Amino acid sequence: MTLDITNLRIAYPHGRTDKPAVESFSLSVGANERVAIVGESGSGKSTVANAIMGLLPGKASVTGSIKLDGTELIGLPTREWYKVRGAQIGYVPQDPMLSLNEVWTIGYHFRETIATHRLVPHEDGRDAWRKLAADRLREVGLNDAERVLKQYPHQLSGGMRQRVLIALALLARPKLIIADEPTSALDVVVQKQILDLLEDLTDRLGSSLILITHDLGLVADRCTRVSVLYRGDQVETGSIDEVIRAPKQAYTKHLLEAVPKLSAIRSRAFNDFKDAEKVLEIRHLYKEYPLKRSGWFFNRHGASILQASDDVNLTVRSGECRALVGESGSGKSTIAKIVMGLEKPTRGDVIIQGRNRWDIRGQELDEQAHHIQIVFQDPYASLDPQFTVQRTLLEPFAVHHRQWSADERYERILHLLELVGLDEDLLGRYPDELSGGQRQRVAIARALALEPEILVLDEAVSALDVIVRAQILETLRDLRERLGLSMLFITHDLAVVAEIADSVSVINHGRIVESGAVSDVFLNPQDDYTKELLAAVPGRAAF
Amino acid sequence: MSEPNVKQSSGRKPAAKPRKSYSSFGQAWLRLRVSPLFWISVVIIAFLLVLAIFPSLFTSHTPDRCDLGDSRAPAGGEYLLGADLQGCDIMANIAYGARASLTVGVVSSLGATAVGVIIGIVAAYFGGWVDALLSRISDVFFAIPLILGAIVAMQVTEHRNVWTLSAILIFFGWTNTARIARSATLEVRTKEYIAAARLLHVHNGRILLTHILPNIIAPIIVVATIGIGGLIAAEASLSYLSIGLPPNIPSWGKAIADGQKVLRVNPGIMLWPALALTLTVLAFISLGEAIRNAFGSRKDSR
Amino acid sequence: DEGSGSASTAAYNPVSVSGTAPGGDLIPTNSQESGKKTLVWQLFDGLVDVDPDTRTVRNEVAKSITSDDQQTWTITLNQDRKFSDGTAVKADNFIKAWTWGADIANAQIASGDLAVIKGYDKLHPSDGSKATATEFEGLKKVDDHTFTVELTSPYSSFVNLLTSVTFYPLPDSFFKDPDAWRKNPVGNGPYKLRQAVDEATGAYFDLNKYYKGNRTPHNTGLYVRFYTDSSAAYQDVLADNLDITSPGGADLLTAKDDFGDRLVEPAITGPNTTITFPLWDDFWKSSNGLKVRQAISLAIDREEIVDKVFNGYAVPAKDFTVKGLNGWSDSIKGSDVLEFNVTKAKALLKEAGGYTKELPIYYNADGAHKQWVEAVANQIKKNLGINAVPKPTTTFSDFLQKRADHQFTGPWRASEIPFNPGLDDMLRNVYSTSGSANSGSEWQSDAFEAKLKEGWQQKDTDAANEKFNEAQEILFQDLPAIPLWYTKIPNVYSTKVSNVHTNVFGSTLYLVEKQ
Amino acid sequence: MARYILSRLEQAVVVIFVATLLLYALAYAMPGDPVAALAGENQTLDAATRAAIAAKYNLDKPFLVQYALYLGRVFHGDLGTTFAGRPVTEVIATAFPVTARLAIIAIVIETIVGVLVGLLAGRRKGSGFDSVVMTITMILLGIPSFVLAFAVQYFFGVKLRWMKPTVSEFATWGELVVPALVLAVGSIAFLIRFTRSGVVDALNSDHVKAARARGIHEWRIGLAHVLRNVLIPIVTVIGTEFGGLLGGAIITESVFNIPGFGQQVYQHIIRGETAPTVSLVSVLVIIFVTVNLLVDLLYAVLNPKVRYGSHE
Ligand SMILES: Nc1ncnc2c1ncn2[C@@H]1O[C@H](COP(=O)(O)OP(=O)(O)OP(=O)(O)O)[C@@H](O)[C@H]1O
Ligand SMILES: Nc1ncnc2c1ncn2[C@@H]1O[C@H](COP(=O)(O)OP(=O)(O)OP(=O)(O)O)[C@@H](O)[C@H]1O
Ligand SMILES: [Mg+2]
Ligand SMILES: [Mg+2]
Repeated sequence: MTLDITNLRIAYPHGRTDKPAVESFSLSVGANERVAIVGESGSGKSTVANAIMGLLPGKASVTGSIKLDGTELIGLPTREWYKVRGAQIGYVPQDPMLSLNEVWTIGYHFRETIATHRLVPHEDGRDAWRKLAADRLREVGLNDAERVLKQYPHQLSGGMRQRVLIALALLARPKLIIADEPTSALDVVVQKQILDLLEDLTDRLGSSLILITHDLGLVADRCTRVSVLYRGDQVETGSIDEVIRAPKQAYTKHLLEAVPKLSAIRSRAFNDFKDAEKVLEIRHLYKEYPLKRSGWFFNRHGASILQASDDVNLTVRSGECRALVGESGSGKSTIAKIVMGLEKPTRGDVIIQGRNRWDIRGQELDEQAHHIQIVFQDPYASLDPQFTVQRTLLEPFAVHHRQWSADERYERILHLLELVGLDEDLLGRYPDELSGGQRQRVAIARALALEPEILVLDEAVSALDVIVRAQILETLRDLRERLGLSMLFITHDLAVVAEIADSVSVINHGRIVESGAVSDVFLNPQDDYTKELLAAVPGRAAF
Repeated sequence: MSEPNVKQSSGRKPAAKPRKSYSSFGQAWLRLRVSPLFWISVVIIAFLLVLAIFPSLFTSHTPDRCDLGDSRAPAGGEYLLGADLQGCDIMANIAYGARASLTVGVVSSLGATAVGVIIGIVAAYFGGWVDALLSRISDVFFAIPLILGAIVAMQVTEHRNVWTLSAILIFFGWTNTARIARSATLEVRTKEYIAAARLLHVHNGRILLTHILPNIIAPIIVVATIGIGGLIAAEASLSYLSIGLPPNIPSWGKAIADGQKVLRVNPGIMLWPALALTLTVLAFISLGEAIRNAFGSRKDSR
Repeated sequence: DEGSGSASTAAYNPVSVSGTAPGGDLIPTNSQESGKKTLVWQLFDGLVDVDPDTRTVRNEVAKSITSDDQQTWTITLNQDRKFSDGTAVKADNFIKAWTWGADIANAQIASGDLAVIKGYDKLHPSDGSKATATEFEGLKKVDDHTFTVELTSPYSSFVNLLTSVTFYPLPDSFFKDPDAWRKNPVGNGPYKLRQAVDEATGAYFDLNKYYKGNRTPHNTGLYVRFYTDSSAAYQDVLADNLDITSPGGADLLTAKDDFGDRLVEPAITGPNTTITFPLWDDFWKSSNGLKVRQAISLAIDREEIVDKVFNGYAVPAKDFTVKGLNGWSDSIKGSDVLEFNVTKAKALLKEAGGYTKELPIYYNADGAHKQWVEAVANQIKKNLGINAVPKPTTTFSDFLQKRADHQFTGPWRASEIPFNPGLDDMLRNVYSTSGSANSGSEWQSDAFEAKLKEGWQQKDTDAANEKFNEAQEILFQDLPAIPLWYTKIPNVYSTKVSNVHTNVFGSTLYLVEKQ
Repeated sequence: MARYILSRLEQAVVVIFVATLLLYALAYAMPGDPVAALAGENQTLDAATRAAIAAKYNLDKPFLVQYALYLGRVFHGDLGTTFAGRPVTEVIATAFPVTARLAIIAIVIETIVGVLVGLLAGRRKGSGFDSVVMTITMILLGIPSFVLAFAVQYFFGVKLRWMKPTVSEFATWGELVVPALVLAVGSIAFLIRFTRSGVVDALNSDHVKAARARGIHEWRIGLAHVLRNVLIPIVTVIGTEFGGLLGGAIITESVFNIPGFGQQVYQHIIRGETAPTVSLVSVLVIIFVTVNLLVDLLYAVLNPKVRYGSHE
């Protein structure tokens, strides 16, 4: 199998700028190859992936050539696409949250894909697909496959959905796999499992892989070749050895320098927050989700209950940045939602600045917005599709700083953009016209707008390239120093933890298994799970 | 807030030149301005408005000057479109009837939509007892079919005119929109961006107006603009049942109901006002389609 | 019970005819409304009825009806008449039926017809209190087949009045259990009900095998199908899906073209359409009011409306009764006010000092009156410059209520129907204080009443009619109502039937033949 | 869920109660003297008879007394008698099935045609098919139903004789197809447009894009990922249209002479028969409340988020 992309140029119409999103992009991928596309957030990586799949929005204009085994894909009629998509090319979309149909169970997604590509022979009976689906789910680390098949997308965690999408893409064992940030929501252990799988597929079955990622360690470990994008231009392309170990272009060098390192801990000074005031306290928190089997009208309550949070105790002190790490699906987002009051706990208390969360009402609730803000795990779903970036960012001011003039507000927005490294040009765009990383940064900017005292970040930097990420971490650190910002930082990226967090709690199956200062936990892990986690961090060899 | 001192990746100075930030509605307008469908419908509607405001520009006759001797006179000659059974000028009926028909159609559709949307959104957004109460109230009205309700209410009404008729049509007609708005809101309110807005403590009114409404407006516009034609036709149905507007207020509905009786012999008497009605329906539906596209084009453009 | 099989060997193939739901039981004294009458006419035979050919009153159940003083009448019955349940029709069946009908406790709608009989006020006190008698003082049984009727005053038209359904007999079974009878009515007419009337769809009639009268059916039965929209019935006849109907409204415009030969016009015209004035109103009671009324009447071009709105199925009115009655005259003194004369009209209006207010013309929108009321209003507007405005009430009941409450400030539409072929019937019913269907205008004239009384004392019909027409002269002088035209309601019929007639005083359906 | 249904049923009782009160008040306020109208065109009643008849139907009593008497009777299972002397229960028993048949045919046609054509048009937005469908629906939406009914009756019933111009007393399923079609035309056009609009939006969603990337066929995407997702608003619309169908049946029933419920309701309104009117319309109220409840329950079936969310 070979994929040949030559001179690809893709442009989205935008009022003022007619700079294309991707320009003169060329790449060829042969059998058994694992090619990485890396680059700045918004540089056009997803755009290239979409172009290969023929899934660009209608308004985008495409020129150049994309050939799959000699067949030109640009302008391929729909009928022909059926033979390509899913069968020959498997695609893992970047946004796991909206890429599953909310009204169907995960099982349905599998069944339909299996039926479409006739992956199980008819003779095997009506339920044969279930076995295949379950197998594939286990392959991606969803060991509770039977349960997952019966669940609806909204009942899964971000990482679980991402894995469901990976399993779906690999279902037909396609010759070419295009994975757009497939592990952005996955902890290192699971990430490793997935990458092993992908590697195995390319090695054993002769498939090829195009991996879009910002994790250079991962690229160095797993890929054979790499292409670097910067603002739509392909600045460098070549083998791993050439590009990663001996970069020629300034941008690539810059990129490599910015890679956060676990070893940063050693060189960092840690503040001690023992005496600081507790701004956020979670006490004996339990959250249970009943695992129902869905009937048509009546949901038969099965005996089983999913313990998403199991006696969670957690404290964030003033000025502290506490990281929360743990396996995908271990209950991190659940805690975040409960802290924000979006979910009711089954039992337990959340105390914010000395007040019980559910005692805060009226005027106080209004002020609450200044106290605590969140960046959701899925940036796209948390942006109103009808709002331009400018409106999204203006909204907090329209509510809380009404006395400000339009000029003041605008200046404030520009400042926020600056903080998250976004261009003023994006102000007029809608969420669906942004790249994944751009969306995430808009969400961060919004959360910072009111200068909250506590910030909950749920995988808030997962979609960002290392340079932008470094800038944002810098911003957060700065805010903490100047304004005493306290953070609950949910992430699976241990390097990020090392870089920004003061203390860390490790969660596994809804329980906090280990908690302490980052240096203590990372350098001297006690719990088995923590040890496993640390061992799985990719790119150790390279950096 | 003091200016944070952050390392800046680019040396660009924040230029304080606020650009106009358009609301969803403002943005929709920007897109509308370039929609041909929109302008076609606007031209037709403008024409209808002129017709309604200055009917005398279009005919030398008035609808109350009728000469039975000219009963069912053919088109052309003295009567541009012919004369009806009473010998009244059909063109005059249409021109002078435009005012009542358009008013009834537009006012009652707008009214019903406004009431329906408010009640539907509020019910779904707040849920709980508010939803129960509002939904049950709408059940009460929903249970009484529009035409039935109008039949009874029109009889009770002392002064029948376009306003009372519109009020009655609104009174019994808002529930459809309410239910559609409610179901759409139920869908939207679970979205994370609503949660995000709540966490910013955007107050409920603003959330309803800026987040929920623009995201459910597309189906509502379909319902509302189709409703304009439907309600003009409802007036015709009431006229057919002889409980529409009083005889001295000319309306298309009456003209159609009267003309229907002689449809087999003189189809023109009914067809002309029916054509006016169809044109109106067409214009408003096109307008709705254009507006819907403007709102929906967030997704449409993909 | 006995089926109809023995009466006819032919297969049941009923003549279908349009009707309207009766909306009530079929007790004759309760049946004044035309939908009901169509059914009651099939189900019952009266003492007398109107011969469809000669249009004169002929005997049916009665063998003879005689009187010397026009006040006490002796009625002898034919002895061979039976109800469809096989019981004989006797004097008691009439006496008891009339007594029952007059009793206020039974609240019979048409009981007013019985007021001519002595003793009615005891059975039916006008103040609404309970009856003070159980017997009808004026009714005396002589033997099983003879009884006498004493009237309150001489009334030579009594025989005409007896054609009314109010005077039909009721079988003994009715008095045993009126409710059971209501569900399954039994009469003495040419037909009997095949099954209970279905208010929503219609009524099937079988032949009454005991029937012995003049109206022996030429067919195997009837199906009266109920319609709410007369034009649906018209379409059905066009498509041979129904046998007979009376077109109304706009269907009249095409009836001749659509049916050609299969259309019969009545010999006696139907209702006299008028606009009637509220004479309780000071202005309309005044002499200027009279002049305005005359001006309005002169300003209406009846010919044109008859032509354009009714497509000729009406005749411009010449008097207050209807054309075709014995004694009808088109040249009663004062009837020139019914001519179309704009000059004279304008002069009269001027004499009256003009009329500047709005002139409402009331009508009920649930009947087919809109077109002509608008035409009349348009003509008044055009010819007199008076701002005449049609004012519909939604329903007839609303119309009646508003009229009764004196809420009308201008004329209203009315169609005055003759119930029998007597020239005096409409005059008495509509314009006399002794009538039961008063026009509502509250017009009263002693001279008019005296003329009628004079007429009723005559034994000779022609002499009586002369008096009645003199009474009409008084009506023309005061003009409480403006007669407009006599409606001619034709019948149209399908290709499956023949020998179709039309008669406003009774049913001619028994004559219809069906292949 | 069972508790939810139970509480909804409790609320339904209140709704029916309030609706009957409202209706009774409206019907009571209707002007006119129904007793006088009983006498027909040319006959006025004397006051004594009038009063006697009015007393028989409680028409002489004040509003609240009438309503209380009415309710009392209803609680004893007596829905009243019409002026014609028929028990209202009997009217319901004979007329309701007819209109139910009519409405069921109409709703089935409407659902199938409306959803299918709407889906196809939405899928091919901007195509020739789409334009033709959109134009036709616009015209259909501009034609009052009675005009269409009359035209269909004349052309197919009288001119071409493809059908009988009216429906027989039995109002069989077959006979009701054409009237039902006429009745549903406006709703069909509306549903087509509504479905199309939802389909156009849904086609652009991310999960559709993802499904396409998996190679799912367009027809399956149309059904499972587009239609299935816009089903909630469509079900809502079909539920609401059901009301319009029963209400609009008045005119259709009159033109095709269908012995249906709408006619009965209309006739009793026109005759000013308060109690029977209210009883009859209450049947409609009960139906709508039931339909509404079903629609709301369907939401839960159709939308797992509602099913598993806080809404239970
Ligand atoms: N539908 C669209 N309409 C207009 N512009 C778009 C659209 N989609 C993406 N863009 C723009 O095109 C550029 C490239 O976007 P793309 O999604 O390919 O970036 P990316 O490299 O995948 O970034 P990330 O790592 O943040 O996901 C970005 O500047 C983005 O704002
Ligand atoms: N609404 C729900 N109904 C049922 N189960 C749920 C629901 N929401 C979450 N869960 C389950 O709760 C568990 C924890 O989910 P959560 O989203 O908190 O995980 P997470 O730690 O954030 O994972 P990730 O890193 O993948 O985002 C998962 O097993 C998930 O399936
Ligand atoms: Mg991307
Ligand atoms: Mg999560």
